[in-house]
Amino acid sequence: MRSYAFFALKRLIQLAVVVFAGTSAAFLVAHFSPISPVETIIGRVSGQSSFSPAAIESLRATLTELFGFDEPLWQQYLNFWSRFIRGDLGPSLIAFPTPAMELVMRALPWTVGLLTVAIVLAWLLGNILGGLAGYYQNSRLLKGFGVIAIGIQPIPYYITAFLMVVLFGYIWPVMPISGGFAMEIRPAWTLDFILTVLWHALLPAASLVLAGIGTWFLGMRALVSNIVTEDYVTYAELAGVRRGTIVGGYVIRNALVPQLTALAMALGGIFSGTIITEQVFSYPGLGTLLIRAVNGGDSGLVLAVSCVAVIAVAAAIFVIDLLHPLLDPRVKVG
Amino acid sequence: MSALLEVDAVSKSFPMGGLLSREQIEAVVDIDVTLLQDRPEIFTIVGESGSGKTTLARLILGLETPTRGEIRHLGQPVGAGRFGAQRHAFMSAVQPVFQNPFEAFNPLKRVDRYLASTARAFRSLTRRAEIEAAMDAALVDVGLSLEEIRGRYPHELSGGQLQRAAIARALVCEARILIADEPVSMVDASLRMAIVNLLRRLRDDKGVTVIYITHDLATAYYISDRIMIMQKGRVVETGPARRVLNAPQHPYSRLLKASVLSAADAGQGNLAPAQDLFEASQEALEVARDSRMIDLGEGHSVRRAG
Amino acid sequence: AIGQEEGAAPPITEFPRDQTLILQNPEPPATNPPNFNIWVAGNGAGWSTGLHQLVMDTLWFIDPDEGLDGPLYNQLAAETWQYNDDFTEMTVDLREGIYWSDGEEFTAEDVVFTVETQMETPGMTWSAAFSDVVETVEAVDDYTVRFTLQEPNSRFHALFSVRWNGAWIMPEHVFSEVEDVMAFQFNPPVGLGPYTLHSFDPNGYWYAWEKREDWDRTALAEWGEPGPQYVIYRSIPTPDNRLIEMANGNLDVIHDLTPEATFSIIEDRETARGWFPGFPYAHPDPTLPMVIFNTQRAPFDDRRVRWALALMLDARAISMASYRGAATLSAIAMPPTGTHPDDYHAPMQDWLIDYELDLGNGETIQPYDPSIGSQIAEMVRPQFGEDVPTEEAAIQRAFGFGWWRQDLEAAATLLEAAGFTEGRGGWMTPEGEPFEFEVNTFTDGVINRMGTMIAQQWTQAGIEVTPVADPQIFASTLPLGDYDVATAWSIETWGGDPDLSYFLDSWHSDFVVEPGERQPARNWQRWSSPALDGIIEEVRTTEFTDPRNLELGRDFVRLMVDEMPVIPMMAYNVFSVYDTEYWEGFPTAEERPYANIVNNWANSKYIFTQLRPAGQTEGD
Amino acid sequence: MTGPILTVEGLKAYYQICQFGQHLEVRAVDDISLQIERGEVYGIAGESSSGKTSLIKVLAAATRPPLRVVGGSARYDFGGKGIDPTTASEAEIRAIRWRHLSYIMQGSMSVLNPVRRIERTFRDFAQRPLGLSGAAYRDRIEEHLDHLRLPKSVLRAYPHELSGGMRQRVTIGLATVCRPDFMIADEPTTALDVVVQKDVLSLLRTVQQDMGASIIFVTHDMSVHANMADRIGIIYAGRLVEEGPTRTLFTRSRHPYTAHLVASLPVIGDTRPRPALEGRPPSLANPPRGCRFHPRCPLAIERCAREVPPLEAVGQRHRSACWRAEDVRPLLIPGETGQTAMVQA
Amino acid sequence: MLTTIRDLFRYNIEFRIGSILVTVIVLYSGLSFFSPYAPEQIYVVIPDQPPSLTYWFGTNSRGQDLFWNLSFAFRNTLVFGLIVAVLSRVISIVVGMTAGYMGGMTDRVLMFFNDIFVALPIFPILILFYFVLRNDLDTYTLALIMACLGWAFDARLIRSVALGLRHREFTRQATFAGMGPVRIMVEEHLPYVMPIIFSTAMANMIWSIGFEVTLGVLGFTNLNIPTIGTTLYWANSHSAMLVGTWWWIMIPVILIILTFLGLFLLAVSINEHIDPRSRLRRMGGAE
Ligand SMILES: Nc1ncnc2c1ncn2[C@@H]1O[C@H](COP(=O)(O)OP(=O)(O)OP(=O)(O)O)[C@@H](O)[C@H]1O
Ligand SMILES: Nc1ncnc2c1ncn2[C@@H]1O[C@H](COP(=O)(O)OP(=O)(O)OP(=O)(O)O)[C@@H](O)[C@H]1O
Ligand SMILES: [Mg+2]
Ligand SMILES: [Mg+2]
Ligand code: NI
Repeated sequence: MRSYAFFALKRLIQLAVVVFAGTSAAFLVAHFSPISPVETIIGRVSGQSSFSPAAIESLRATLTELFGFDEPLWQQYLNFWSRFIRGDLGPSLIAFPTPAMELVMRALPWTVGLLTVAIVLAWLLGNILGGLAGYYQNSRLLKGFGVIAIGIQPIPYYITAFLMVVLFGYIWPVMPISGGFAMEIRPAWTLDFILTVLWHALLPAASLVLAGIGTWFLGMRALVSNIVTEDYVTYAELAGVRRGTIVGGYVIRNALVPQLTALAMALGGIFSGTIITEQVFSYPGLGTLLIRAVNGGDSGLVLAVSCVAVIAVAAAIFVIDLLHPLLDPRVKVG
Repeated sequence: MSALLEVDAVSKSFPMGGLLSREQIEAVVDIDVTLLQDRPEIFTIVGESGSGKTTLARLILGLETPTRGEIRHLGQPVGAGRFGAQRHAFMSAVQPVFQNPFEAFNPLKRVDRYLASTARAFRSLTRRAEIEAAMDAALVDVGLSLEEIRGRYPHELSGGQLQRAAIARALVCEARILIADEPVSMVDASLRMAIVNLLRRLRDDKGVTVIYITHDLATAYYISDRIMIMQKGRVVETGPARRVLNAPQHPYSRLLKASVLSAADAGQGNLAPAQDLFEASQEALEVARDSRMIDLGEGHSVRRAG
Repeated sequence: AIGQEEGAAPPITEFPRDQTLILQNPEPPATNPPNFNIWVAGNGAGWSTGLHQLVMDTLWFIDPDEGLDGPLYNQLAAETWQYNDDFTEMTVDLREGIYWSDGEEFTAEDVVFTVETQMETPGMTWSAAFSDVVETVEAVDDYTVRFTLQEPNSRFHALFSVRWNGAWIMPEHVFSEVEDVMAFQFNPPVGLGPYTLHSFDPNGYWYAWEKREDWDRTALAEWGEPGPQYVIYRSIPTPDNRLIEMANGNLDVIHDLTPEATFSIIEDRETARGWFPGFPYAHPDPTLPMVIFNTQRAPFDDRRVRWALALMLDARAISMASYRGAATLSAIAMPPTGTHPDDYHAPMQDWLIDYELDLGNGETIQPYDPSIGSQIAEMVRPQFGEDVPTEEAAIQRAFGFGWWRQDLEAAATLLEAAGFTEGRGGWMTPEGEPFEFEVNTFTDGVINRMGTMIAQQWTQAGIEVTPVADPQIFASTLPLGDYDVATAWSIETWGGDPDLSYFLDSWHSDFVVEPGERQPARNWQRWSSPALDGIIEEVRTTEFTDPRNLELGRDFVRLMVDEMPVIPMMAYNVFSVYDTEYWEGFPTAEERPYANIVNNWANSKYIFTQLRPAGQTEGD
Repeated sequence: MTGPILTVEGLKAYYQICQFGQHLEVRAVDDISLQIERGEVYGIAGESSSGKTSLIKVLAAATRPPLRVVGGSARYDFGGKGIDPTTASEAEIRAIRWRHLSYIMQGSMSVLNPVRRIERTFRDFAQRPLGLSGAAYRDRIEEHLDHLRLPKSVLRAYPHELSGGMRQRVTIGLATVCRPDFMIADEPTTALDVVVQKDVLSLLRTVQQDMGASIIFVTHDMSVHANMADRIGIIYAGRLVEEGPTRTLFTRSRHPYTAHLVASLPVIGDTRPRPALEGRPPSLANPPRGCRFHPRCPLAIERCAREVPPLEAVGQRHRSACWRAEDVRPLLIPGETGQTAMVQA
Repeated sequence: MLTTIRDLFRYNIEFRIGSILVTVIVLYSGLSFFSPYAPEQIYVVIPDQPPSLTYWFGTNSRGQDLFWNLSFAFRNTLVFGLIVAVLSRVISIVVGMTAGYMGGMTDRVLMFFNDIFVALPIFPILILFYFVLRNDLDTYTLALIMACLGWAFDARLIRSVALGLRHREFTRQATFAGMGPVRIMVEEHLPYVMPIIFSTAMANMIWSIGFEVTLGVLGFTNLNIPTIGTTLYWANSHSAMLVGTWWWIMIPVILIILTFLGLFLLAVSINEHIDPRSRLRRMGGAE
């Protein structure tokens, strides 16, 4: 047990260093962006009414000072870290002075909720079907599914999502195609609200599942078709062990470790999926926030979103590393 | 008579668990072996599973560094520097032969490339013809020829051929010492003799010293000059093979010998375990810490308490 | 009517479809949805979420179209602005009997507070605008405000005159209680408009507003009772989803669609229509998409080069490529929208027809072609048939009054006069290098298509031109002068008034900066001319409503034709589509062009007073 | 309950491969007939790749493509219920597995699911055929482990936490816990050290005797056969070349291949040189005509290359397939040091 | 080599279909060199024509002949995907195999960097590059950037295989045959890693093309370069699906599916071929 604790500690330090490096990269990225939040705001304020050039100049000076852009970069970097340590990621610049973290936290549950459910669902379905397909290699149904999976896999996610919208929103309009919940229903922990959230999440989730399932299916099928040739599987079959037990406890269970690692990465890398999902389904979440932040040159917000991303992936790696010895009894701690 | 290889009070322990953990496995404890230069021999190591035979072989090959003690080849410490020139010289003289002939060759690659590579690396041969000549010579030594091997994949050769090719590879660089870790345990009865006979011939004809690690006491008796019996990392008995095996002194050696199934009483179903010897050897193991080797003469020594 | 206070029991309300108007908010979802403090620059509050259309109010509105009774509305002000003779003082009489949505009365104190607070607080939206101009502001009595200005300024009222947006009045009784005005979220907002916040999406995708019970105590009541009980603004970033939502009856007004999608929904859906009843459907904004030359860079500092490039263009192809023919062309630097066709385009038609261009080698040509509009109408007729107007007047309104005729020979002559030579591989600069440049354009939409087509035409005429889709065109490219040629606009007008101050003042040579420095909005072409300065300076001393302004405007137009620092192309036509299944009474081009249908403008509030549930108008 | 428990007649099982347009048959089991009595331990010996495992697979009803039974039959007789593993349906086979027929597979490390504790594996394998549950089941398992001299704690262990000997015992435990009538064991002791090997074998033998079960087991270690088997069958290149009681085979072999196997066995205390068999094992895809051993046989005559020798009785329960069965003499008689009898050419 | 391909082609139906598909797609993208229209030209043909004998793939709302336009798009996208896949494979092979083979400190250091790369927020970085480079962000530069960001996870996979190989006997045999670490990694271990490389290369191509499409659809890409991403971008900004010009979207999608189907089949058959044992199993013969 002590050695496990020590192992966990080492991993934790590694986690911290990865977060540090990733966040620093994010900081640089955010700060080398050529888009200036000051100009974004000025554009917005002055673009639509008659502002004199002089007024614009003084607004520019005010905002530059307000955002701390008059300080040198290294100073800003130090400031960032001293704040970061205190758990503060600083203000958003296009929603000044609201803390960037507040905006992130508002969007995060939606992204995490939708994507976690969708990715886990895709993972489960893909792995179960892939496991079955790897095991029952002669099943026509599963073979057919394999062909479909190979076909779906390369379709860009945007298309999958978009076709869903066209199909269930336009041609056969049965599903809501935008928003996270119905307008009539106020957000609260009521049954109605939960139902409407689920109803609205159905289509985006289905599109994500559809997009992800092929990859998991194929990966699992490949893994399993190696595992079925293992002696312990053959042996269990010869012992007349129940099929279900063999597929679940012998075949899929042994293929699980690499698939779990990949799942962690997929969960950590939630962001690439979220942007398109939110775009296509007008779904709330971090993706829109990130695009807004990038477009507005809001380095504070880009940084906050990126930090969440970095921490998510690093934490996912961390958790998987911690789980690995527990999942695979052969792995030695150390 | 100068020493070819000296294993000088070598111990190896592996940590268990994490870095903080104090637990250690003593895989090899205080082993002394000396092989002489002008007396090629087959030196056999036997012992139960996990008694440290493989670890000792790896130590000698310089694949592990001893926790204590030193191993010298021709007076030079072994295992200094991973890719240095000294290591290179060492490798050209001390070569391993592996347990499973099918595993020892990459199943996706042709067999002859290992021989060619050895010739190029340790014999400093560059011309194709020279290399092939060296390969062929080594293969002929083991009863094969380059013609049989050339361009073949491992699965296209029989286990016996492969194991011979593996030995030939070790011979290409004119190795003086072969370290064969259970070279016949994966090989069937009819091939087994072919390999064992080959080892014997190499000693006799080519003056190669063989460190032969095995579970099979019968083949040990059949070919070896000296034997060393190990139990849980320690040597319990060592000496001239026949003398030791004819009259083992240590309880564990006796247990080993008693456990050898013999065809002599074929059909009698003589499988009764030697319970008394087993217990005696367990007792000997318990006091191993406070024991030492007692010389019985003619190089035969045995571990005794006290 | 409740805001989003924490802890309030969540009532499950519904929005009866026949009492609810649903509009598209073209802004992306608000960055900071619960923030309604519109007076703080860049705090992430949404603007056209209904906030500035339904809740905010200020002194005057100037409509880009005809208006209910004229484009100028006295909103919170009882009458128009009153300046003293040297424009150093402006006095405003306020309406009486106007109440904030929380029941407080609106008084001059609110106006004074608005101006003073913002002057004191840098970082607020109109802070700089006020502190640069205003000396003092005082409430003469409860219903009179007097501004004393630092310098003479004949356009000070413009800050309080909404074309799209303006300085909104703050509720003094709310904000005076607030410690940090900048951080104050103003949730729920207290406003002078006839609606209050009902509920909103915490993620900023939609905002629902409910009609005030005391809507008649607001300034808008002057023009009638707003029809819808509920108004919902929805942010729908993808054009396809807008179309789908309207097709499914979940959206009454779309701010903007692609031309193709517009044609498709109008064909498919009985009740959907655009500004024009038929082709080209789109509403022309008082914004003028154009080719902008960076006149600080050679050879675009040469008028002859600019004119040559203009003559290389085929407006018909550009119209077809950008708007599928649905463009309202304008050869002059004035958007053909609102009252401008009557003020400028029609009266100046003859001048344009007669306009002679000196080619530099003694020859002159008359480049203007008044028949371009009808030519385009003929081109689209096979596809749209009867929807395409046939009378000349209608064609002029829809397709424009005409444009420059493509004349490659004349262009060549001009280029040669400017020292260019035509080689085998195309045009060479006077320095002997290939004439090549980039055209920065939008990343999508009609302006992108226009820019791509223009670049292509120049390429075909022997210049190596690459279009660049540039997402930062307004944010950095144009202000920094980091471009050769761009397609965007530097001219935006009131639309409902011939006065040009809306954009023209910023064109004064005083504001033109050195290359590499940041040019203040809107003289993106960095063009300066003594003649122009003369016009601007005279505008500054002419009262807004003075007819002299129209003359000055026409002078400006003539100067622009001569100098061609930008090539005006067309109106910025917005494919707003509205659906009359649930609501009727929207402004239309043919019958009642009383307001800009583009619903993110604060001016669109007047539409609500005209809306009635569908079917009821006949019934009554 | 009389008569053989297993009767194999003319069994042929080939690996049939058809790919790249080429058809190929590996005749791994070629016309094998044998009978196994109740309570008998039948050993099968033979070179590597001679088809031992293939035969075992057929008998264990574990034939999977490309291995196909192409002829002959096998028949188990479990208390009147006859069943042919080569033709029986999946359901019929399942019904007898582990209750009547169990299998100890080659390789002890790889036959246990590495991520399942031994306890779970036991439950997977044994609970259903035993038809027990709860305490009764637990008692039965623990009693059985006791019998195998395994501590109860192994139940909580993962396979990799056990030593090779322990694992092999667990495998034997798995195969015997349901007290089957017939057990099939493929090289159950290969790669164990001699002490452990003997231990495991004696265990297997004890269990077998307790239960009165029959065992068919494969190994190429002749000394194991000598001590385990009641009867031994020798397979060479897919064919049964000799069969007889253990003692007979070791002392009076009537087949040159068997004679060679016995002779090559080194013995402690005996230093006489042991000859190795020359030549390569034959390819089963393209086996030699006639007697398959003839290319390597010191006794081969011209007839051997032409005609396949039938497996004929040469003594009591002793059959041999050699044209010159009469001429075969043991090369070395184990245990009888110094006595040499060379093969007459 | 040639005979191998011929055999594969003759006897392996997967290889046959796969190579035909891939060849057709490659030839098709090669046709772009003979296109009568430059890819950035618009309104050169009648817009919105459905697929017909004149316009095989139809024409789009920008007045481009999709047959020719998509040939450019496919060329660019395939080249892009290949560059990313190849470069990132190179990095992940080097890192993964070195870490796996060398073990110890090297392993730890490499995996540490690996974890950082896994954790980097790719999307903001890509967008930043887009904003900084803008029109200089051509296919190759983007591919380079993507390759630098897309290797880390696969390096982990490769490492885990290499770790297993490190303790195989033939590795030691190779060491004592005087092969250096590089040779061992390249000659001994690489073939084992090959199936992973193939499958991850495919996944990587799908990933990078998916990213290209994402960036394209969002407009964060050089829109002058015809790629699948920009094709979808333009289709999107002309509401292609809703106004009925479905071919603008569906044809590229079908082509992508066919491409990857072809690649997938090729990978499957080549993987099988790399292992001489399975080749033998197919051809027949003793093991
Ligand atoms: N790298 C290692 N790390 C930790 N423990 C090790 C390592 N290598 C060997 N051991 C342990 O050292 C002991 C000796 O192992 P070794 O392989 O040398 O035995 P052996 O005599 O060769 O056994 P066998 O007969 O089974 O081959 C064993 O308990 C083993 O678990
Ligand atoms: N899946 C297979 N496909 C083709 N040939 C096979 C297959 N499995 C085994 N063979 C071949 O069948 C023959 C018999 O193999 P089998 O495994 O039965 O031999 P064995 O006597 O058990 O050998 P060992 O002692 O090595 O276990 C061999 O020639 C082998 O190459
Ligand atoms: Mg060992
Ligand atoms: Mg076998
Ligand atoms: Ni607008």
